[in-house]
Amino acid sequence: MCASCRTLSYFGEMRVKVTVLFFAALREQLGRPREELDLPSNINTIGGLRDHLRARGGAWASAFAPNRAVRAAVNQDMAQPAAAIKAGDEVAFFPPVTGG
Amino acid sequence: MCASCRTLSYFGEMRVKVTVLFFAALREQLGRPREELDLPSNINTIGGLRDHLRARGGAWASAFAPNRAVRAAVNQDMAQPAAAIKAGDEVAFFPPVTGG
Amino acid sequence: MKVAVQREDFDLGAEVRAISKDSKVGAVASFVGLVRDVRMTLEHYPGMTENAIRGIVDQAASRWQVMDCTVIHRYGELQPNDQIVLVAVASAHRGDAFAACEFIMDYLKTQAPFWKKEHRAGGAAWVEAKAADDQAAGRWKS
Amino acid sequence: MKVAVQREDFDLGAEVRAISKDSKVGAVASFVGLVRDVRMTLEHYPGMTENAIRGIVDQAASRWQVMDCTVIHRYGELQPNDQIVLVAVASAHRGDAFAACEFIMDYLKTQAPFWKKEHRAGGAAWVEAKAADDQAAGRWKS
Repeated sequence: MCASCRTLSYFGEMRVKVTVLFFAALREQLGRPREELDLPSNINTIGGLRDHLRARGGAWASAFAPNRAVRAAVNQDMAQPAAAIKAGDEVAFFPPVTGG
Repeated sequence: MCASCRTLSYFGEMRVKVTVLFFAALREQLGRPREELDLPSNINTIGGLRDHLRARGGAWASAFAPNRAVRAAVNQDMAQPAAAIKAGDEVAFFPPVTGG
Repeated sequence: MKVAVQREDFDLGAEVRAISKDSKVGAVASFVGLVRDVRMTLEHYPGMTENAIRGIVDQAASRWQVMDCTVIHRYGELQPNDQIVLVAVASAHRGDAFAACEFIMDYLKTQAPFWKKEHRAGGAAWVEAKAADDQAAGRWKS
Repeated sequence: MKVAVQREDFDLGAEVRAISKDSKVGAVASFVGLVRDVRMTLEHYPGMTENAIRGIVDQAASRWQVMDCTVIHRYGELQPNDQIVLVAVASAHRGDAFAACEFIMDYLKTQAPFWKKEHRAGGAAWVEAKAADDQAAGRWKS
């Protein structure tokens, strides 16, 4: 974990900086390819981050609706919902892949 | 069956003319790539012809020994020992194939 | 082992020749995927893509006798009949070459971060993933 | 469907391109068999060979979705690293292309009348057929 990624918020609460990337239909629907996030430290799994993003409502609520198939990667490795995320990680969300 | 392929021998016995081809190790062992045969009409299967050739003795006995794997074709189609042969047929004997 | 993720087209013949030079290679199985009727854009995840493909190739090489292997996957704008992906596997034996080649393709389809967007007369649409692809990849687990 | 039995070498890239032109083709699986360390002579049964290969290709086309197919098998004198055989199958789908290509190779190995004679320092010897090849062809019967 990089020291600069872990910061204290105004309230003294521990925050975790991560980069979140979005691809394909998800990128278009959310109107952005990436975002730098400063997460409360209780959001420490892929599943937790997904819930956190869904709670923003609007396009976020539908993009991350429970019935939407969304895949994730942590630091460029495919990751399951239970996978841990920590400060400095590169997290990506995307639809099931369709290459080949 | 072509009329000219079926002939009567000196003794009035029915004879069946076939062309027999030999390939690869069998061709080398028997010292010939082909032979025109005038068979007694009771030799009318691949298995029967094989026994007939083995009975010549010498190289023929070892080339067609029961423990030698020999494959056959009739008119350029793979054939089993029970397959019929008739006048005018092209019969081939060869080792198991090794192409590809 | 060569892995390339590129916009440019590739040359199957040249790629297969390049992995066939060792005189112990007796078999090269290869696969080319092509764009069918519809113009498309292929998006990918730069950085992850090559790593994911290398991981798939390493798995194949641990399961079968693989002497050399080339995987090329294109991205960007592609026209009907364009080549999309090449997988070529050289081995001493044909069974290993075929199995490793098909395994790599099946895993590419479910594990490599590429997404196809088709441009039809009615508009553009992202291609939906197929359950059949998950099944194809899943059968190698047995 | 193209079947050729020839002394001349072949060009994998050109052969695959030739069967990839239809825009409904989405997948081409191909296989090249090569001479390994030893110089060899390939004998065949002229006339039967092409018929046997056509029979094998027809069987494959009746079992899988095959849009086009090319099989080329060489005979005569071959040097180490020379190409011996090419099988290429074009289909809409990769599963069909792979299965038909491997099926054709497995059946070629047991049904097409070719015989290899290897020329080693110690002398020339005919290659023995492998039980593994019969097993490989047999598994398609299930």
